[in-house]
Amino acid sequence: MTTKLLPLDEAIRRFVPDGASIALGCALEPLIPFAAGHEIIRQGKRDLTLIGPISDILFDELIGAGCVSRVIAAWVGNVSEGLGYNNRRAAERGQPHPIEIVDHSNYSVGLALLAGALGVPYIPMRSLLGSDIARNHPDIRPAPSPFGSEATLLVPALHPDVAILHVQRADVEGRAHVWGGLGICEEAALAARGVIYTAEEIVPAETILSDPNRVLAPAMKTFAVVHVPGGAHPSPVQGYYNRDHAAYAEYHEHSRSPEDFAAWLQEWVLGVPDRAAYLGRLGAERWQSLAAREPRLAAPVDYGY
Amino acid sequence: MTTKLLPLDEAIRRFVPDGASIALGCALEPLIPFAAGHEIIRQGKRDLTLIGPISDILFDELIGAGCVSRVIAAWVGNVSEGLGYNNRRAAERGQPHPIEIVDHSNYSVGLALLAGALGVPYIPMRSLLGSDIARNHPDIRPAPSPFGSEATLLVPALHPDVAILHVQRADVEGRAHVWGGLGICEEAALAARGVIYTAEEIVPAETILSDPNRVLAPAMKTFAVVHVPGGAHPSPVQGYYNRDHAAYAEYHEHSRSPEDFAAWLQEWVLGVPDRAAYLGRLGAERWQSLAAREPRLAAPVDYGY
Amino acid sequence: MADYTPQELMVVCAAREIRDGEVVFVGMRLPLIAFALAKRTHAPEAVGLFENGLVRDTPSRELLLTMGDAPNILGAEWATRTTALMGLLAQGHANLGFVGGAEVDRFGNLNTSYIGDRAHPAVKLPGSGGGADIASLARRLAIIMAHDRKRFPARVSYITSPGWGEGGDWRVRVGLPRGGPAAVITTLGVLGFAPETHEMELRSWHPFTTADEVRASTGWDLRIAPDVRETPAPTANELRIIRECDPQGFWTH
Amino acid sequence: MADYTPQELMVVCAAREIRDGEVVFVGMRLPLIAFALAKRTHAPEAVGLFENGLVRDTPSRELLLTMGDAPNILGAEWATRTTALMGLLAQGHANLGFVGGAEVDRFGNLNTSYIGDRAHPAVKLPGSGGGADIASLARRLAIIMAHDRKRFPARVSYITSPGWGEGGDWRVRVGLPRGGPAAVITTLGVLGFAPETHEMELRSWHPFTTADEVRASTGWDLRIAPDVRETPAPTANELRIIRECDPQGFWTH
Repeated sequence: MTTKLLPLDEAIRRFVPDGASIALGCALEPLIPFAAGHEIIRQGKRDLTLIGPISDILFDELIGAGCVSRVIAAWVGNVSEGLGYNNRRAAERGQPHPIEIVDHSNYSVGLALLAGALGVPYIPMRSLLGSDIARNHPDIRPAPSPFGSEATLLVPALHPDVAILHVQRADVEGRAHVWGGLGICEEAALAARGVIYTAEEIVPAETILSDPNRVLAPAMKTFAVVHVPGGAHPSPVQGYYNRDHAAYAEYHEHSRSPEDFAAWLQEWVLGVPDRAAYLGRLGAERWQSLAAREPRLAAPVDYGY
Repeated sequence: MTTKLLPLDEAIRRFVPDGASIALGCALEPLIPFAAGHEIIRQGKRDLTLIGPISDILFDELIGAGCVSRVIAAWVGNVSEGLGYNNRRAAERGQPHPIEIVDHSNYSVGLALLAGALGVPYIPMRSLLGSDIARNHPDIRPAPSPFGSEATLLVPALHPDVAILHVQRADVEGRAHVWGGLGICEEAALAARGVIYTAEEIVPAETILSDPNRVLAPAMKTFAVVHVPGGAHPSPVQGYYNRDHAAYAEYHEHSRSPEDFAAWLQEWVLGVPDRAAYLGRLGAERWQSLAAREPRLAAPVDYGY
Repeated sequence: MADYTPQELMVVCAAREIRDGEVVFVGMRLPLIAFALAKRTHAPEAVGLFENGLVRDTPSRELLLTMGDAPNILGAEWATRTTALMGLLAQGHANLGFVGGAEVDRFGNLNTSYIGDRAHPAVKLPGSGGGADIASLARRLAIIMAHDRKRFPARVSYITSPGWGEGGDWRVRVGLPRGGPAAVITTLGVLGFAPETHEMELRSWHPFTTADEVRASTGWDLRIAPDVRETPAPTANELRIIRECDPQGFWTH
Repeated sequence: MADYTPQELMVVCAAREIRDGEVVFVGMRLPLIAFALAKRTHAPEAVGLFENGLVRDTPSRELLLTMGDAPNILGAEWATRTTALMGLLAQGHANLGFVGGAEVDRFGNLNTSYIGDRAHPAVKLPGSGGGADIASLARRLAIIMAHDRKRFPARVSYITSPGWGEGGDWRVRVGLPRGGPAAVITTLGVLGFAPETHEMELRSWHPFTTADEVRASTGWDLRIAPDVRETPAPTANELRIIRECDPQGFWTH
């Protein structure tokens, strides 16, 4: 079995070309692959399509950095602080350049990826009827159900070029264990042409194979596995570290103007070569203050016979 | 929180009325709720609709006992031995009485229950095109996709009146942990109006809550939880006991004729009051020979923070 | 001056919308505290749903800034995929759902997407999240709003989360399977909807304001319910629980 | 007399259909052993799919009587829902799939449902299981059959698992996204399908029989492939591995 373990910069270089569609932030507030997103910014990727549910500030950062031409999402902003200033500037004034916005709800974007995962062309839903999300959507179309003739909206399948998912642990063969709030991670992994996992820990294959029900997706879907401890900061990773709420407030403050944001980007993204340097800038004290302190182990499960 | 723990006979009496549609054998070969099926036979239920993927011999037993008027399934027989004689007699000669057969594939019956679970009226699929399963199906209908106009078959949602699922462990509040081959257990639990769990072990709620990703479905879907150790024999339960292959061969032998089957039914179902007596008749030596011998624990998972 | 904040009273009003044993789509911010308050007072059997895939029958041990914070996952009774969780909502399992918005109109339609023209918005708002799904599919909807004329236009410029549409039987006409707004809990009062027309009407004004001030803060000629009254103030016990849940007042100050 | 059984040779022929690195929908019985044989000989990187929701990149440690036996779950790389697993098949991830049947016809259509009239069948067979999905959605299909005139009618009475239908471009016409039968591995030989017409043709007869006997055991005038030959016998190594996998000969005797 050939290893899929790569350094982050090489994984992004190889599997995130300009113009790619990327699913990110699929677990909603936790497990957001900030380290991977920052590497995308450092490599100056352009014309990306971002796909996600509630993406929190990573989408705002990528938009502000000029990497994005289209957003297919249910929500873009700062979950604990409110609006995203870069998202606003792009949508309201075309700064740094205009973006196309394809609005979804969490259910409709999840169903679009589920349809992709199931290999079906669309899924009919009864949500969003009468909404302007449906009325303005370029792909969702109304159609009565041939069974019972109730109104439905047909949500066509989405197939991201790549899903980037942060996970607790993975093996070098391309399998990952993820736990906690799962959001649409599984749908994204299975619908995407391939997955880049950034993992807190790289573990032996036996560790992953010891619990096949916990594996997110099969290795055939994996492009690359990258070891990035702390790769989700400031978002939380269950069992590893908590959400750095202050970082979201600081980002909110420091993204009010394009100049503020440029300075923030220089300090936290462009001015640091990698995640280790980022965590160094964050400072050991602050980083340790976020660490999980009270272990709460899942009850044992026996796969023996 | 009120307990949902009931004795098996009371759970079947209250939640499996004559004429009910029941999802059974949803994990395919493992975790088949034989004890619950045998109680259904003892209570002389009639006019049931059975829903399942590959149901192995439990469906054949229920059909031979005269409990069934309709079967919605992908496969009915004896997985390690071949045909099911009771299923043959009912379909070929109307013995003990005729049954309506609604043929599915494993994917189509899974999608029908998934549609029910998602609260959508149907799911369009590209399997079974050109097959006589689709041509003869009372509910599945062809329709081109409005996106790209490829041919699809629309599989309408199924909502069983009750799903009966055997699991490794459950709490009295109605939540279960199940692991191993899952088949369509989750889809059935979520699509059904309610679930009866038969469990190898009843554990404290804290045990179940310690691993929320392992929980099959929320308690709001649970009708009853029943403690039935050995309740899946002769099918296997990962971590507890192995498949009793010989029992399937014996059943095959002893169901060749209606007379053979009547004797088998008397010995193993009608002639035993409950699962404890059934296991007693099986004999301690045989039962112990099936027990899992080599524990293989899943790697620890920490939900702490 | 009252010894509690408008947000604290809003939490109390939101909690009072939760009936014991109900399945509640909780969402974010004030409803998180309202769910905890209801569980610890009149609705111990209430169950909470969260769009990231969680079902909880106990409130989290700590204040949540997001539904995905670690304390909300620990002790959940189910942590599943968003699509599976939303399937419960789509099947009709949620008796009550909470949503907030930037704008709400006379028929309870919510805008959390665009202020002004969608192509060139004056303000780009974050969007639906799960709000539009909750508004479409929950059996009853409770809306949480700051109350001023700007946020209460006669008609929202963009319907993110469908309320009663144009009023009357609009939801039936567009094919929504059920639901509709039942209450709008604001910084100034609690509003409901008239039975047939489904037009918003004032049910109660908060103790620190008046019916006239509520009407003056609303962008259309707001109707008054026949049984309009002052909002009952929070009890000492309710305030104690709220302040235990949010000691720093992150959401309630 | 050969020092191996027809079933052992069928396992060898089935294993030879598996190319290294391919994703194989394994199914039941002989293909379970063929997958293990291929993994231990020429296709160490092959991956196996099972309709109960399993993905394995190693064969199970013990003989399986069903895909759900405990040894097949232990060490799986993924144990998921049947719908999620079948989604991989529907997306086109399965390079090769195996199915068996009670009847196969001239165009590789399989019947595992009804012998005779569906309303009053002479024999009610178990049905599709996942077979019809594999036949519909895998990129290549390999069919495993006992070979006699009864099992090889010119036209099956019921198409459970679609092959090439009426031949030619039938699969395209009915809208199947891909696939079609590539090989029929029987107790007497290995058959393929002619490029354009997709009519079944004899590719090789097993060493213990003849082309004429195969034709005599087939319910229509079976065509012979231009490059027809004798099936290469199993190697000693192949037989050793098969007998390690199935020491009692449960599936191979």
